[in-house]
Amino acid sequence: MQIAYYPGCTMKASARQHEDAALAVLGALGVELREMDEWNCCGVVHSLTSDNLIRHMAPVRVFARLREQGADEVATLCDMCFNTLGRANLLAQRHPEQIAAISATSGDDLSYDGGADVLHLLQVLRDRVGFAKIRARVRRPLRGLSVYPYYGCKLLRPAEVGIDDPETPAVLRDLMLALGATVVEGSLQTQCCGAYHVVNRDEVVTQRVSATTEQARAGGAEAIVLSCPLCHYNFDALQPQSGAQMPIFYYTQLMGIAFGLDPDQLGLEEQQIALLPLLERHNLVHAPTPGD
Amino acid sequence: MTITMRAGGEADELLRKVETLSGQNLAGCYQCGTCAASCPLRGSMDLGPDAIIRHLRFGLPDVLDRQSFWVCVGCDGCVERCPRDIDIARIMGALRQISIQENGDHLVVAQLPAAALRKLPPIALVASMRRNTG
Amino acid sequence: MTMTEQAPMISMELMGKHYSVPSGLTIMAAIEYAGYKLVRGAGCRGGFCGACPTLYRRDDSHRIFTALACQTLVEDGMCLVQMPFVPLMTKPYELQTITPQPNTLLQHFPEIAGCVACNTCTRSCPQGLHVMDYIQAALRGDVERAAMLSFDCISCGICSSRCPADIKHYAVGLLARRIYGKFGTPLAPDLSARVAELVAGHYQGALDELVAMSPAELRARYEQRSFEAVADGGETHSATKSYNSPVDPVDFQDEIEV
Amino acid sequence: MELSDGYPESMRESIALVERTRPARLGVTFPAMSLDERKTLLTQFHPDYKADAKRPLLFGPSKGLLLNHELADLFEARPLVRANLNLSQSQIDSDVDLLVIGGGGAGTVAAIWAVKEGLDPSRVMIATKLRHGDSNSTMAQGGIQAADRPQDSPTHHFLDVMGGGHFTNRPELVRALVEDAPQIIQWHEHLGVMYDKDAQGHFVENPGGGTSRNRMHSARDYTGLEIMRVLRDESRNLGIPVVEFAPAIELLCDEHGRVAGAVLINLETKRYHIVRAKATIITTGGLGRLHMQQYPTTNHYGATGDGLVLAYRVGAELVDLDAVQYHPTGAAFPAQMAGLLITEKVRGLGAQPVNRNGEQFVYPLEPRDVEASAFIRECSERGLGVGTDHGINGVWLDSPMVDLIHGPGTIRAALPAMFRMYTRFGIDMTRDPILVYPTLHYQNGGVATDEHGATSVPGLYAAGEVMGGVHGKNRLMGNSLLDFNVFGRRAGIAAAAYAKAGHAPGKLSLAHVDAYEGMLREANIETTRTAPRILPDYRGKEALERYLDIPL
Repeated sequence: MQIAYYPGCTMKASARQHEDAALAVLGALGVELREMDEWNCCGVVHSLTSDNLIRHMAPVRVFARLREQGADEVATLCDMCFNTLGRANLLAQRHPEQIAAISATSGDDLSYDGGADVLHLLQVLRDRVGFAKIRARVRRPLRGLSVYPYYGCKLLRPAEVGIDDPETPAVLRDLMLALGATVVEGSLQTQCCGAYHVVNRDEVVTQRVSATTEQARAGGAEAIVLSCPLCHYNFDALQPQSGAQMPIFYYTQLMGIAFGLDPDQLGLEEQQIALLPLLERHNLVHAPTPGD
Repeated sequence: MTITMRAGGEADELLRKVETLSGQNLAGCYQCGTCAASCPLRGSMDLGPDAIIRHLRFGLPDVLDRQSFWVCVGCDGCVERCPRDIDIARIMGALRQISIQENGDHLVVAQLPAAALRKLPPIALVASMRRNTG
Repeated sequence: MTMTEQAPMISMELMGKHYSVPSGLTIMAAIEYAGYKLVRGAGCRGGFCGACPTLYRRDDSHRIFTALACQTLVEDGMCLVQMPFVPLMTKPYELQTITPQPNTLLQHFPEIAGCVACNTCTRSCPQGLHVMDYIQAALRGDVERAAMLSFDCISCGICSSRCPADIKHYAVGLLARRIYGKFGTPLAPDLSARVAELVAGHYQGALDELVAMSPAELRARYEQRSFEAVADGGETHSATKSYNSPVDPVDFQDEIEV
Repeated sequence: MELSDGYPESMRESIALVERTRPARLGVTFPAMSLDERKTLLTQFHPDYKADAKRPLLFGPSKGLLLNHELADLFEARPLVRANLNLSQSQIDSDVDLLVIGGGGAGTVAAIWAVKEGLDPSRVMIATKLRHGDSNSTMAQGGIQAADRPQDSPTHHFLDVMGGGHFTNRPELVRALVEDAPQIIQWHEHLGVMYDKDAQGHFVENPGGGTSRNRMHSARDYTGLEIMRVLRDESRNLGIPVVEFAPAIELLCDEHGRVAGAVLINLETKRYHIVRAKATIITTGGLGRLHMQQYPTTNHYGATGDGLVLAYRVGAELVDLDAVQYHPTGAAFPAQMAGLLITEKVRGLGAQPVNRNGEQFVYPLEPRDVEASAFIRECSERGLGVGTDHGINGVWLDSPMVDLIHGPGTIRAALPAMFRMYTRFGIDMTRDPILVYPTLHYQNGGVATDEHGATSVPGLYAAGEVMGGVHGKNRLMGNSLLDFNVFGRRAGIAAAAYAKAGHAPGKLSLAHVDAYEGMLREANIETTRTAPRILPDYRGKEALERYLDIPL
């Protein structure tokens, strides 16, 4: 299986471990992501006001380039990119006149009809590969590892863009169960982490992160598993400010562990909060022997 | 009997602007408070989303001086749950944009500390600039 | 030049005034023909220094066009002005103390996060560079691509003057190239060996001898030189092996068609 | 004029001949000349040997030096300021340790090294006529020489330089040039200059005219631009103040005859600005814009030889100024490009010069003066040049050979500036040859200095193109970028040491201006000309005919 791939900026910066792990895991599943030749930042957030067309130019340009490069669907790992591209798709379908205006202003040909499919990697895994196949690929089940799936906002809302039920999502739970992990759930799984406030209002983020990790801990979880690179940064970098140290995994990293892949491919050391001690406790990676 | 509760003058102008930019009809809100109850960032706001709508409709002063619409990140939790199908995130977006147009940027990029910039995911900065600057 | 004297006259509007000038002149030559003595707005006069950025309109388009005055022919009906320069301020940095990280460019130029991908910079670049793409590469920390795509930049600043996000493109490209030049390519192995030899005084004696030689002795030595290209039977160092070749050459096709 | 892909039909006929002979020429190179053949050719055809083009300098320390009339005019001209200018303490606008006059390559390197040598950056000043970096340095395309490969050595480099200069060079300067070269490249590497390298880090090194080894380091064909913009960035980051659009119009001395700063002029307000400095470095570049013998030039707008006349007025000696370099390959077509530089790298990559009939007539990589003379001979005596309708004849440079030899895409990758420039005027140099003719390129000689850039006048240093001696009567390709780095650095270090040694200037004086006017009178030179020239004048004669100099 081969799918065009739009990484988004953060997969090349703070979330490189997610991309590394994803490519390794997909390799094991026979899926090839082919990165677009030339791409630009999607703009990260959907412009919410009616008169701000220039802010739609970035995602529309991504689609125009995708089409130029001969693709009709594109996969992404980043929840922000997924959401922004998905909402731009809706805009193109519902307001072709706005796309025409954007195209005319830009001086480039940005005509786009909203017809390309945007796939989140979790959709690829669930709907194309299938969790049954993933379960069959597991070599080292995550037995005994108790995780709290965290969805945040962009994977789920608005419902017309989201990949799962906005109130009671199941995709991460089902994936974790397929890997053999124990799942702890709670009411804060789908609540916002504070997002970009990390730039200059990080107390908002710290408060959200602290409440969520506390709920996870109280439910018996040892780790949080998530998808969004902004959530990941917030939980990993700001959690220590609230005194907690719960490991934060990308689901791709846990898939790689369960698949028995070389941990070096999974960027396990690139987090602020260490992942290896927990994995070692559950014998999911080989503990380094002294003098090694 | 119809009771129209609308302020005149500047406040009315603000309401009209918000409605135009957001594409939402604020009169549709029946003030059930579901949005405020759903909002994960309500604790950091100085006025709940329902109250923002109320203040706008009643033409109460100083709505643009509030912090709430800067706190809202558009997570769409309230939007999903609003029984009146009002896109509250767009109302907040409209207020941000009006404020930026009137008072300038809400974020001074040049003053962000280098240490933070060294680590931040690019998406955090891009999103923050898109929401806080013109 | 005889050609310009015979050339048909055309009309150009310079800073709001009409002038009749011979066709076939560059914009810069036309401005001088009209009687201006340039102080700002002229530098190398050969397309390398970026001193002559020019904005103009034409009656067949609503757009503003951009050009280097020394590299562009004046057209009938052109309405133009020269930009003296585009202000630039950057925070000082010490390249030696930089440890390249994915965010290094973002850290020095956080405003690149404001890029809306409008591509105005690319359209305005008189060098035909993919400016927006190198800013996007910078945003995601791809220093090599930013360096390669920006390499032919002459810092005229037109992109920066047109950018809705007020990005200092040419400064971003410069830092990307310096980081790539310093950290992105291996140090030249032969060079450090030769410098070590020189520091150790390896060539002192031979050079002392040459400096002391009479012109006649030198001529004799000179005539005896062996030539590498001949001795080696051809080129050993081909430019096509260049590590620093443009990954995405400028699309000149548009310019040829004009 | 009907053009087909950029060329008129008349030229297309000759291009067809070039195409016809091309397959047979591949791999067959015209033989190089012996030293005697070179000499004969030069004396017959090089513009420096043209009988009535020169006159001797009539006064001063270099009296008798033969100069082109255009250059002699510069010396036989009156100063722009009078000796009675008020120079009292209260009139001093800037008081610095080091004044660098000229913001091109040499000046920037000198300022950086003066700071590295311990001067406080805020006590250094770069004053420049145009913008910082607007200079011939920026326009240098082809490369920079340094003998850094195992099969090369500084001694090979030394011989090449001496031979290129017809053994007239000052050997101790040449020694400094070749000995420092590898360290300069290493410094650039350290600063992040993006030289062309292969995957292992080896530089891509090509031959140049008159070189026996491949030692031309390049950065595409924007070598000078790349070096200059990095140096400018480095100097800005060090916090060295730069005053733009403020050329020096006269040097200042103190009562001991030491140079002690300069009078600058703000080109926009015309307000003068007095700078007192413990040490002064002249890095004003060359003189192409004087258009010797009416030749077009490759030089930038400000290359009017100002530094030569400033230095001469305080008593500095001049050397080798009788020789001027005409670059063999200036663009001869189209008219809008006339005189612009076609980098020697084009020949370094294998393009052959051929005449109207598509025949080779000279070894492609002779030293520049020899190569240029051969082009002039082909177009004059032999009558085998290619005519254009703007009156310039030229010879073909068979550029499509580059891609044939090195593979398709080489021109675009290795010569983007050339390719871009021709494309702008409708010519595709990967498909068609380009027409070239010699163009005024380089000053060769200049202010005489020792190997540390010190002139014969205390407190005054010179570096870069304005300085003479290192290239003798003819510079080789790739040695000017090297020259401004080597001697900019040396002058910066030496001047910083001089300034630190406590040479606080005494009372400022312009007595040398009076003395110079006296020498003019004694030599019976009566003129209204003034110097320095500052900028050439290209205003249209129709406009000037109606020019009124009215007060505003």
